Amino acid sequence: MHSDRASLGLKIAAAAGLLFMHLPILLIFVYAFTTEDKSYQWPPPGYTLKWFSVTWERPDVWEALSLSLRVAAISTVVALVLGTLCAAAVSRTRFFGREAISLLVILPIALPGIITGISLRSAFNLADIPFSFWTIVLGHATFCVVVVYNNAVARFRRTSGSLVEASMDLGANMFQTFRHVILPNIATALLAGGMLAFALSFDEVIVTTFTAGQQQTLPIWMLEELVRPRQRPVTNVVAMVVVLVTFLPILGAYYLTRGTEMVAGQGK
Amino acid sequence: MTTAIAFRQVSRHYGTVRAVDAVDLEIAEGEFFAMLGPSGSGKTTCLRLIAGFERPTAGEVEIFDKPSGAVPPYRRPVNTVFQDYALFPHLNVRDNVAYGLMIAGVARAERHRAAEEALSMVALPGYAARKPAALSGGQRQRVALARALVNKPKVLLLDEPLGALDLKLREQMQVELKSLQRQLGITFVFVTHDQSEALSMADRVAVFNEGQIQQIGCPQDIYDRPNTPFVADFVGSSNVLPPEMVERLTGKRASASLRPEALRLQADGYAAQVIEKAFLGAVTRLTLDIDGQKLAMLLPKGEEVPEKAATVHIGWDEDALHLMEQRDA
Amino acid sequence: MTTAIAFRQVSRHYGTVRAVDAVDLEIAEGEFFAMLGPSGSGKTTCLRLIAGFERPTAGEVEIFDKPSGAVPPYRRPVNTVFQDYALFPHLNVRDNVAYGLMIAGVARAERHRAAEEALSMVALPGYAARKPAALSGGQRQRVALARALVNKPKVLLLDEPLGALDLKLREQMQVELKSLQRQLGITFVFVTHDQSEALSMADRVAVFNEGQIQQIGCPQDIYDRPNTPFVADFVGSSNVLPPEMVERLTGKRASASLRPEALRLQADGYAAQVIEKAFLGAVTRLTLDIDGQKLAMLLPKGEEVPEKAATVHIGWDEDALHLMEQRDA
Amino acid sequence: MPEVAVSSPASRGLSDRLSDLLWSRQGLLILLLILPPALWLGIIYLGALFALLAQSFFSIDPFSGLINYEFTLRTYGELFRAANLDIIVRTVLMAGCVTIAAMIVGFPVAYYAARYARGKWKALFYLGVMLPLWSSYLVKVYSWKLILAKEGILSWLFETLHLSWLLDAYLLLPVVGGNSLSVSWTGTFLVFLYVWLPFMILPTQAALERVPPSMLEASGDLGARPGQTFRHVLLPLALPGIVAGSIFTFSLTLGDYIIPQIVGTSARMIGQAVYQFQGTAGNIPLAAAFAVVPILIMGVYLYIAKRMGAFNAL
Amino acid sequence: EMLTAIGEGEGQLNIVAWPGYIERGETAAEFDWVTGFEEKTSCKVNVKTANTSDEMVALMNEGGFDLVTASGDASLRMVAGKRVQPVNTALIPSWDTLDDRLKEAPWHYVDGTHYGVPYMWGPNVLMYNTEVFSDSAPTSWNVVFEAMNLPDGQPNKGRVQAYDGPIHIADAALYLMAHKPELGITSPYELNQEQYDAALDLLREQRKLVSRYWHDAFIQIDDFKNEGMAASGSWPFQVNLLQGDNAPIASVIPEEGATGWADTTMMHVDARNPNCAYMWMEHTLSSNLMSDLSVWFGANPAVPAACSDGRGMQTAEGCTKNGFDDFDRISFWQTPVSQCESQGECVPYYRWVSDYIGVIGGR
Ligand SMILES: Nc1ncnc2c1ncn2[C@@H]1O[C@H](COP(=O)(O)OP(=O)(O)OP(=O)(O)O)[C@@H](O)[C@H]1O
Ligand SMILES: Nc1ncnc2c1ncn2[C@@H]1O[C@H](COP(=O)(O)OP(=O)(O)OP(=O)(O)O)[C@@H](O)[C@H]1O
Ligand SMILES: [Mg+2]
Ligand SMILES: [Mg+2]
Repeated sequence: MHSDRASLGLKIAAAAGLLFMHLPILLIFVYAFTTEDKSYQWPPPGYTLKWFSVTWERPDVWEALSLSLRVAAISTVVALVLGTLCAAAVSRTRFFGREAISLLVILPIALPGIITGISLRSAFNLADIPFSFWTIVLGHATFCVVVVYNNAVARFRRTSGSLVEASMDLGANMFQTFRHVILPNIATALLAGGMLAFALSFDEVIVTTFTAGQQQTLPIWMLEELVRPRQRPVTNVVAMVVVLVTFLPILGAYYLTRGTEMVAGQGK
Repeated sequence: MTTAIAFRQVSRHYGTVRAVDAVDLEIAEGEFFAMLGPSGSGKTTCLRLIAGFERPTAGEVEIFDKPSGAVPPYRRPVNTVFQDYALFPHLNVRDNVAYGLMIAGVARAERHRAAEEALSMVALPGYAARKPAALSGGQRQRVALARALVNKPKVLLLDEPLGALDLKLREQMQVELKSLQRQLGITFVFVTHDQSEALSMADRVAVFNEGQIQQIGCPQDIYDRPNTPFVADFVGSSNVLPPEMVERLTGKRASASLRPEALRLQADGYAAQVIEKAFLGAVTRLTLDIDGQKLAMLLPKGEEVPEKAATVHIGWDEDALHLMEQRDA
Repeated sequence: MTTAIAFRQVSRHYGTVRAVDAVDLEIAEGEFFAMLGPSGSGKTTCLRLIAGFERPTAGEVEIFDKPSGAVPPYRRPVNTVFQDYALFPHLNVRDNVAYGLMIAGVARAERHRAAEEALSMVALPGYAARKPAALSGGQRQRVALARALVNKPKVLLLDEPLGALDLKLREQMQVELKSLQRQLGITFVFVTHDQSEALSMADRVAVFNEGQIQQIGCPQDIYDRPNTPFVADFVGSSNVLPPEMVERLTGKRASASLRPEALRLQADGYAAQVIEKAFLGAVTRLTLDIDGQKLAMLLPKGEEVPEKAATVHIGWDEDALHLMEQRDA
Repeated sequence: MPEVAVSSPASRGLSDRLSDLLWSRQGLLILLLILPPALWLGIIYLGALFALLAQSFFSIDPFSGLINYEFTLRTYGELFRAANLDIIVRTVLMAGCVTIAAMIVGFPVAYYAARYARGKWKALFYLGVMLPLWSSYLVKVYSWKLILAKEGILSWLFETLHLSWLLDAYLLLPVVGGNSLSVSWTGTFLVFLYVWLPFMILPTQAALERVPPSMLEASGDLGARPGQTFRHVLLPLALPGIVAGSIFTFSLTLGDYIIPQIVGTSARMIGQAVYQFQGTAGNIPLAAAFAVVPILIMGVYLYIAKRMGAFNAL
Repeated sequence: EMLTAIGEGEGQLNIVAWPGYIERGETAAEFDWVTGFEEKTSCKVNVKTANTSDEMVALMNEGGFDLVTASGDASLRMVAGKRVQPVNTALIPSWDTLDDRLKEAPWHYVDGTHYGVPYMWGPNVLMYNTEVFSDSAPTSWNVVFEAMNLPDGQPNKGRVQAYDGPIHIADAALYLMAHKPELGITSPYELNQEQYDAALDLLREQRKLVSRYWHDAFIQIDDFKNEGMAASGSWPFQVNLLQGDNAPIASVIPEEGATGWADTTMMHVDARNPNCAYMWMEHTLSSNLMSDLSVWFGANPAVPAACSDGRGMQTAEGCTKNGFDDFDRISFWQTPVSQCESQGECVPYYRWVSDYIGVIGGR
């Protein structure tokens, strides 16, 4: 049946769905070029490129961007480590509480972010932990673990256990096996998971609002900027640049993971 | 003669499942040893106990007369060819084969040379740069073999290595494996559920059923003198005659096995009715009914094939009827 | 005799891959028809063309003398037993079997009764409530069969249905399938790469290679009078003698096939050297070297088995040497 | 042949010895693997969660806004006031509608991407779903405000097409209508749907991709028309993926406080209530009690999802 | 505990403030009263804006700030909650320049102790669209409370807004004070159950007119531009900004009077930068701040001289326009408490909070 053609109705529905997802983004792009800076007016009264240079010269953009990048990078690393460990443990054995662990991992993303945020904030207050870079990371890593975990656990499930045994059989100890067999085989899954985690962290507002104290990550900066506009198109420029800059990595990750899906699949 | 592998009352239970149950076994160095048995009879578990992926719940596996209890897989002089090959998908054929040597710290040039050598041993030179995904089943199997052989293990474990190949390729690989084993003098422990494979290749065969060894012996013994009805039935689909019938024929009350090829048309023999016939190429298999008992008979090519529902008269040599000890199968 | 299925110069190409290439074929109603061939020879593609999952790129598939071009799969009087069974994992065995009836709008009670009946036909009563995941391979295969049979199709397509079963179960299922087919009178189109399976079960066999039919005929014909070296080699591993050798023996220049079981020890025969021997139970297979040409020979049980490297003298009946038309294999 | 002793007493590296230890004590290995994530999630996350929940049993001094650390159920009593129940019902309804709509809108996209798109098209669909995920949530929400405003793009579009009467007629409808789309429930709903749609498509597509094509062929072979195949085979098999997606859409809607604040009728949703009680009102006990509501709802939801095998499809 | 001498500045200062209250020239370059302070004292000013009084209280309860510009409905709560500390007026040289009407105002002067320095005050004006009202200013709050046709012939339904904070109940009470004298309301912040219920009823009627409550000054500005809003209670701040954008907007204090805010700079009990805090408090009184802010925000300075002495942009007429002389027509925000002065038992603020959420939710 896969060789059949899709029906016209399906094609239209799918195209409409995609269109629905993209028109507002196009709008963001358009407003990055508008000449009107106080409010948004449709259609834009004129077009200009000046907001790009304005954005370039705004130190607060760079500060927020740099904070966001650092937070996302560190959170992703933490999530990669925790998620991989968890996936390894859960997929390799049937131990007591395995179910509980997988539920626990899913919980931070299954419960609304505001709950995670408030819980962490009140916990920080109770424990007298001042807000800092690390409190943001703490929040982000918590909900990023699940993305890495899901990707890794699926790959672990597909990578047959006999690969590990084959490696040990050929004389590699646990660490060598991890280095030479497990890691290369889950690498692309981790990459995909890591990318998602990074994206999730990079765009997070809800939890961050509660764990950031006075610092501004890029989304918080945007919230501030959107509500109290100085130069509204600047936020659009930032949003647009983020989309464009991430375009290639997303595509790259897609081709990377797709290629290895097939290789990993050969283990029957 | 050195004993390469010995099982001393080895059991491996999973909860209530007795995958391997009080098995005693000795495999001599240099032997080609086959483990034969139906699916789920514990063959793979035995191999895994030898390789060290599983630990016995009772008993002891000895490797070259030393207890292996605490020895991890990566320190056993044993290599495995896995049922699903377990080739590393991220490494090319050369690196797959050289993996064990890399781990052992052999220099790059040296191990590449050894890998090439092993590959030509399995008739796969020129495939070194391919990824496993680009190989056919038979080729993968041979890479898995080369990967194990390159480490010059003392014992090579093979878990149904030919299971996925088609008949033609399988027969060809059987011959190759056998001659490789002779040439290298390595102990082979070979798991299969295909009786003709076990019989044709092994020096000795252990027939497994439900975690226990039913019989150990050379192929001829297993085939001609099965210990139990299970062995008789499983190895070569022998006819198993029930004790009542045997009593009528010989006076002794015991089950007996009777090979289909031992039956022949014989004018003064027992009357039997043909209920099914199947042309198998070299022979024709008849299914006969003799006093309510079904018997299989192989008619060599050239003899005239009776029609379905016809009555034929059959007989067999006295000594073809092999009496068995009574044991549950 | 009605023609159930006819291929008229049917081709199915995928880009440059000629999966099926200008095939002509007629299958009579009520026939047990086997498609035999190595992996990738186009057998499955032929079945899919009949079932309607694929459309020919050229030619026409006729079903009961009607062109089937525009008929979707769900309107063809044809059911398929898939190679991987394709049981619906979310339905239990009963609902799987009753699926076709449910689609046809048969009332619940009625279709459950029919499902139970079909299940007992394949010897699986009492499994109705299980999910497919809880069945063994052989059981799944039988459920797939019941699921197809319950719809009383006019033609049943079976794609290597016994491929995953072990020998014992396979033989048993072969007998069952065969008797089921007789009993129901349904046309069976059976795909396999196991020659003994095809020979033992089918009324007629088509041997495929690279998308083309090499030979169609009854099992005896295929086995004894192969048209091409490919068929000779593939079906029963015949010895194929090269034209030069045949010329020396008979004077005619053509390839010829010679069955391993047609060879016999004969004091005044050709001298040959034993290079390999394998005990197969009922027979022993010798690999001989005769003037640099390898020949396989089956030695029946009872004859004395020569040692390796010994020289033996062999011969064969004149008519065992079957000359073939020259064609690329 | 290198002589490999069965157990060589020769000196070995640290990693070797550690490896031996881990091999002989598999339990230890698992423990080491599970310990860091369990500590992180179990202590930091669950700990924080319980700390929050514990506060729901305190109360707040109505005048100074300071927490009175004494056990009381008064806060829960407040939770059950009609105004608060309204908030809960309203939010759950919205989350349900958004989830269902996301299934309906997302399914064709996922289905097409999984079953028909090949090669370049497949990559395009992938990008098409991932890019919105990567573009700033806030900016997207604001761009919707522009689209939906009374003098926004949609009105402009309707006007250009001379269809303003249609929009006006719709806005006159009770409940879903309003002064303009951006201050109506329809607007809130649309923005939610838009923002969470990729979270529905991704798992649905993954689940659809896992359905072997032979299942669909088998169904067709047994006489089922494409529609029947969809209903009886494809949908049940893809369901875990859809349920997994719905966990996201449902939970995200349940807890969001930014969207209803920017687009909507000002009537509170749970997220806003929690945010307001916590942040602007400083009434942490009531915020905590409110937080219990989505936790309970998601608990039930997760339980059902788990029974349907959705966790494996997340 | 009260500081007795000002020492070296700590280098920074964290302030919670209303939006628009502390500008450093980002929005409009000419409005800057921070840069000078930072240069002079080396105290770097960090501002956290809060949109409602409740949010301010919550932020102060949480801590981490030195100062807050608290309105009357927040200040007493913080005093009672011991979140703010008494201020030593002796350390503020310009204290005497303060408006006498504010020096001992009850929202920061408790039991003979000063808990802050008055900052800025102003009315909650009725903002309206001049095109809709064809330049004849509305005279009563009824345009936002009662269903009617506006001068442009269209109904007001859907075209008015109200403040998204519980304190808006007081606006309703103020309206009732004028239109239902039989209820006997004397202060819109001190309502007994009956008066309170009447106010809520009025607000429920208003709910039918309001399509969205305003919560954030800038969102309200957007709404007046893009959503076709006609009238709403608002701050002069929004009026100024909209007029600055040439929007057809004006404002008025209607005949019923208006609620209003009078803000006080208060200092957190645990302020980490007390020296900078005192310097800032002095700065608020003595610099261009009062004057410029009163222009910027449309409010009145706590230092009367700032209206006329030219230290900033404000002029005497400007102050008059901002309602400097209307002090008595304004009911300043206070926190409603249950033991109220005018009558025995009043509905306390926490009830206001939850009931107002209910009203907005349509209950
Ligand atoms: N990890 C396990 N947990 C529980 N039972 C197991 C486990 N591994 C094997 N078994 C059970 O032990 C029995 C023997 O399994 P084993 O794999 O050794 O069979 P086998 O002879 O290799 O069969 P096959 O020919 O199918 O590979 C089976 O019943 C199997 O279900
Ligand atoms: N969808 C497809 N696209 C491209 N090539 C295909 C496709 N389907 C089949 N082929 C090719 O067509 C040829 C015949 O395939 P087919 O599946 O019919 O073989 P088969 O005889 O059934 O083999 P097997 O015994 O391995 O199942 C193969 O070379 C295969 O790679
Ligand atoms: Mg096995
Ligand atoms: Mg096939």
